[in-house]
Amino acid sequence: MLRPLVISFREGIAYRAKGNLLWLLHRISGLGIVVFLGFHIFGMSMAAFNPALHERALELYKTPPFAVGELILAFLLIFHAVNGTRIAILELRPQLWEKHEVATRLSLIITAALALPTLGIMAYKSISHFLGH
Amino acid sequence: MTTTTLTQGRTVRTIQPLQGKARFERAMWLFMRYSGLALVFLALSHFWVQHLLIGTHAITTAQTVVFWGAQGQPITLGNVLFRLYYAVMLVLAVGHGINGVRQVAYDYFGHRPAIYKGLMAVVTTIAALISLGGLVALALGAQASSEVAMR
Amino acid sequence: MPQYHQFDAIVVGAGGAGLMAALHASRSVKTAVISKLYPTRSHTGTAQGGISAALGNLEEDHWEWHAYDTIKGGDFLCDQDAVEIMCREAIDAVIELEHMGLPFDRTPDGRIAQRRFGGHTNNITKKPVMRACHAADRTGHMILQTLYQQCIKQNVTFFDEFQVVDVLVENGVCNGVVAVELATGEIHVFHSKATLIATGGFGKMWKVTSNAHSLTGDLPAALLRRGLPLEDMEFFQFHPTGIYKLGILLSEAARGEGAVFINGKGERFMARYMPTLKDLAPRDICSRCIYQEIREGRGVDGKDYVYLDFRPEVINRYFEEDGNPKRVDAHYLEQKLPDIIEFARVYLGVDPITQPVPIQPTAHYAMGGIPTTNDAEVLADETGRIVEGLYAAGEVACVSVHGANRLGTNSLVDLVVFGKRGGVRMAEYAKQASFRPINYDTAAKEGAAQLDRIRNNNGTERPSAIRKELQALMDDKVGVYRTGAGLEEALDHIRDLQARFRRIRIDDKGYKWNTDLMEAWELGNLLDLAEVTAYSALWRQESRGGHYREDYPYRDDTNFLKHSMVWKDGKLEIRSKPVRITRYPPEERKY
Amino acid sequence: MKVTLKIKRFNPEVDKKPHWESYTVDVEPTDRVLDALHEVKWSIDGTLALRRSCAHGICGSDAMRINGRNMLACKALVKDVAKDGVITVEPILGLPVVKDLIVDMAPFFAHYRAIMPYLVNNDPPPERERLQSPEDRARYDDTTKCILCACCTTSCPSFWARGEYVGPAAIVQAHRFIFDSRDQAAEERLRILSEPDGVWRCRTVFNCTEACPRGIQVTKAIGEVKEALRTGVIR
Ligand SMILES: Cc1cc2nc3c(=O)[nH]c(=O)nc-3n(C[C@H](O)[C@H](O)[C@H](O)COP(=O)(O)OP(=O)(O)OC[C@H]3O[C@@H](n4cnc5c(N)ncnc54)[C@H](O)[C@@H]3O)c2cc1C
Ligand code: HEM
Ligand code: SF4
Ligand code: F3S
Ligand code: FES
Repeated sequence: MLRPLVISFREGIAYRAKGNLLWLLHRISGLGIVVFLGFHIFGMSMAAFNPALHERALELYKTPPFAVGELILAFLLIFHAVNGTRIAILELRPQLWEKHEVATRLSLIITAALALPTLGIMAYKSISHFLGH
Repeated sequence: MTTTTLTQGRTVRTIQPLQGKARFERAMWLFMRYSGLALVFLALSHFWVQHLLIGTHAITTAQTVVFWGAQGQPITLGNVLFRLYYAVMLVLAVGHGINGVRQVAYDYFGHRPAIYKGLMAVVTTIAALISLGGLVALALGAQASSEVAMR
Repeated sequence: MPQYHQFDAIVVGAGGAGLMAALHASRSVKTAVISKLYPTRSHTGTAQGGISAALGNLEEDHWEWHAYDTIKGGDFLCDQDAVEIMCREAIDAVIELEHMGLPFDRTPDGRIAQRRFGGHTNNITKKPVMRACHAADRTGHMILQTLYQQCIKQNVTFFDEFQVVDVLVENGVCNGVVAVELATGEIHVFHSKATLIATGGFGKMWKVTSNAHSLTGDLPAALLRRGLPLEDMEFFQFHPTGIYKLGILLSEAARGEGAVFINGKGERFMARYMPTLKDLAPRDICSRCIYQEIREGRGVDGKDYVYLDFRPEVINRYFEEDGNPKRVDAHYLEQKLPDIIEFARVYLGVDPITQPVPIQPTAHYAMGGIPTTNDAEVLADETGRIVEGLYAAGEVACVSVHGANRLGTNSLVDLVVFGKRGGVRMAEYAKQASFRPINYDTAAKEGAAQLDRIRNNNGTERPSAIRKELQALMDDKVGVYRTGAGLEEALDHIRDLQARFRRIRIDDKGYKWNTDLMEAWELGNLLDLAEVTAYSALWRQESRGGHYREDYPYRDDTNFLKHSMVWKDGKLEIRSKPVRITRYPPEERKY
Repeated sequence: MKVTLKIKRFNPEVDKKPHWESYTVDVEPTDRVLDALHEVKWSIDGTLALRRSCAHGICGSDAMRINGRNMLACKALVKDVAKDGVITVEPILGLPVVKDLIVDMAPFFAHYRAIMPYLVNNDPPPERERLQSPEDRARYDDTTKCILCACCTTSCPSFWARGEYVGPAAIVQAHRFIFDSRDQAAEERLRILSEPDGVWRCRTVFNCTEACPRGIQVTKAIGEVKEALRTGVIR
């Protein structure tokens, strides 16, 4: 029953083209963000209902595993946003369809341009936080 | 279907609006694109403010109280804008996310309708409860607990 | 376990001819199409240049001119009443295709666009005329797609990837066919009132050929085994412009758009041989002229090829020389000939827009085949007796509208016109006839036995080795130029190969998708047809159209203005039947 | 030159699972991969099963994965695909493998049939051809080139994920009719394509466009169908 799922993930990596990799990453990043978002909204809403829980959530964010998770999340969000923008623009602007290779390259460059400094600063902040104590 | 012939030799036709499922799928598709574009600004700005400007390690409940406004306290314009910004982002992100999950679930479980529908029912219920909670929380404002107030 | 099916009408082959027949037959009787390939894989899809009909959309034209050109192109061996039918009905057939949705190229005022093609002329000025209706250089592809689409619309039943191995002909009537389902290896017996064969050509007996791997003449060989004759098998067309060594076709449409032949000395040599039509002379003539150049040492670099040149500046230069006001540029050629330009780029690494393309004649089209009447009924002998319930149309059939040499674009015309006539005729017949009883078990057993013999044969010969040898032999001895001695040798050699074929061994002993087995079986068919071809060629002691005998270099109307018919009942037997002449008396062929 | 073909083999009558087999053959660099496969079949192992017919990229029989990408074996030249003298060959994805390189094409053609792949025009036909301007004819030219080889559909992750998705090939065929000014069933086709398994499952991945041996702008065609659905105008 899960054959399609297996194929689409295994071959999503094995098939020698860019499109499927981007597709897979977009999918994983979307799902990843959804899961995080659920916990996040729940945690934040506790500010109104149960401040202690809210406080606990904030404390949790400050632990090392979460710091790593935060970096991953940052990358996924930035990738998903840029890649999603590429898809949306291409789909809403038919004239650009023949230039998809340029669009893909551009979106990868933008992703890198946004992700590298973001991740760098966040990593720096985290490390100095943990070392600083 | 109506047909017009253009003088340059090109024919253009218009079609009747879609109905039912077809119409829904199209709406969802459009929603994904437009909400996605909106989220670029909403989600990224939120993320950068929280994680880069402030930094996760500096975020405290006290700050939340300041941004949201505390329950029972007078509400400032800043609070209102802030809450609106979050409400819009919440609705769009949850809508976008749920529909995304629906797409993925349909891909893998669409051929087993019972599983697909069950899964979506669970996911949607959880998402609805959480986001309802989130919206209510935004409407109420943060609880300035004694503990926090003492700091 | 064998399976049984019953249909009023059965069409074997899903190329242009088969689908057209199925479309028309299925309007009134229960029809099934059996094909060893998915219908859209049929070789009709590779036809490039166009389909002729005297629509006169761009300049004056008449179907009578088309008929005359066809007959002259066929070196007066065509049955003229059949040609008249074809050329007259071509007009309606093309319009019918358009109504079915075929995306023809268009003239500025929205009508079907037409272009020049070899041997098609204005009968008064003798200049080339624009008669070939086309959809870029994928006309055959569009015909095949369109007909398949209409069959789907009409809910025609298809048995895809079923290979017919036997035709149930006995005592002058046909009751159906036996096929093997390739996916399972199961035998299926199809019981029918009417059966139409449209399995296309059989050019795979040559090495350099434009024909597909699947064109192995299965059905003509099966009929031969069932005691029926084949007509005019000595006439096989060699198309002048195959890609050097590969044989992939570069359509005559290239020359229709202005391309020219250039020899090793840079000369446009066709102007020397055929001053009026030049590069647009019929194919048999062009092929021989190319070889003439090569033999006289004017091949490119002294090798066995010449150039087809369609660089825009070259085309324009010769247009100017010929007083033709038309001019072309690279963009125009890319629009009109996209596929063949790509073939040259992919397979030769040559860009036709900037370089001349090396070409050589390639085995292309079977003028001969299963003899039929003008209504596609299969003939049992030279007297006109028909096999009840059996029909044939398309390249596999010999009506004969192409005589000794087919004009470009006329095959597609043949497919749709006689495919339709066959379909209509078989439906009429099936409606009033009833199923004759057959013995299913014997039919199935005989079909299976053919295959099992090969499957279980415990010899030592590899079929592929025999096939390679046959193809080289045919290129060498039964090609554009033939001699009596060469043909005798060829015949001996083929018989030797047949003997070796009885000692083959295949690797795959299974049932599911046993392509090893089917290829070996097909080789048996090719060997039989090669034998018949060489034998007929030896019999015809004259040169006519596609058949050129160096020992008899002239046409001999006194002795050979007639069709050959060959039987193979243990040994070969040849008889002949007269050519039907209506209003175009034989004359010398000059262009 | 010598090349080694690494072929994914599966014989339903013997094997439980596919396995790899390597063969070394002597071919010309300019030979097609199809020629190399034939060389294997004809002089080493006759049991190798594959579909092929025209051998020059027109019939659409021999779509397979060569070095991990969908191509027609008859359109890929050995010199272009051999990497260090090795070429890997596998069946296309997402359709059940029947034997070696042969897959079951029935689901693919079922999708093709689902989009009404034929001209519908219920007006009484005129005596001569229906007129169509060269501009209207050019509108759908690209998608008339499709040979139904399935290279596109079986390179599409959306199709791997859900085999019920009609797939790019079927949409290309629908495009060919939707944008044909002579056709009258565009509306119905568009409705079919707006169902959950229609065009909206296309994620604009572009693998299809890259795989198409006929150079069709597949994603663009799909996008044009989406646009017609989005705007309600077929232009
Ligand atoms: C490269 C090329 C270009 C050409 N260009 C032109 C052109 O421009 N104009 C023109 O008029 N002509 C052209 N021709 C010639 C013309 O295309 C063919 O003669 C014509 O398409 C033959 O059509 P058909 O329907 O008879 O057979 P095909 O299209 O060859 O179909 C044969 C069918 O029979 C089936 N079949 C075969 N054996 C069996 C079996 N044992 N059991 C079951 N099914 C079987 C096959 O599956 C297939 O469906 C060209 C030919 C070639 C090769
Ligand atoms: C930041 C800006 C964002 C943009 C521009 C964006 C854009 C898109 C687009 C265009 C799609 C549709 C792609 C498709 O149909 O294949 C999509 C899918 C998806 N998005 Fe987003 N999105 C954004 C943020 C988010 C967020 C915050 C979430 C989490 C809640 C999310 C979760 C998803 C999911 C789960 C999918 C489905 C993935 C799939 O079908 O494979 N996205 N996004
Ligand atoms: S669109 Fe291209 S890849 Fe897809 S089936 Fe048609 S020809 Fe093949
Ligand atoms: S690969 Fe698939 S997702 Fe769309 S662009 Fe092509 S159909
Ligand atoms: S064999 Fe016809 S496309 Fe490759």
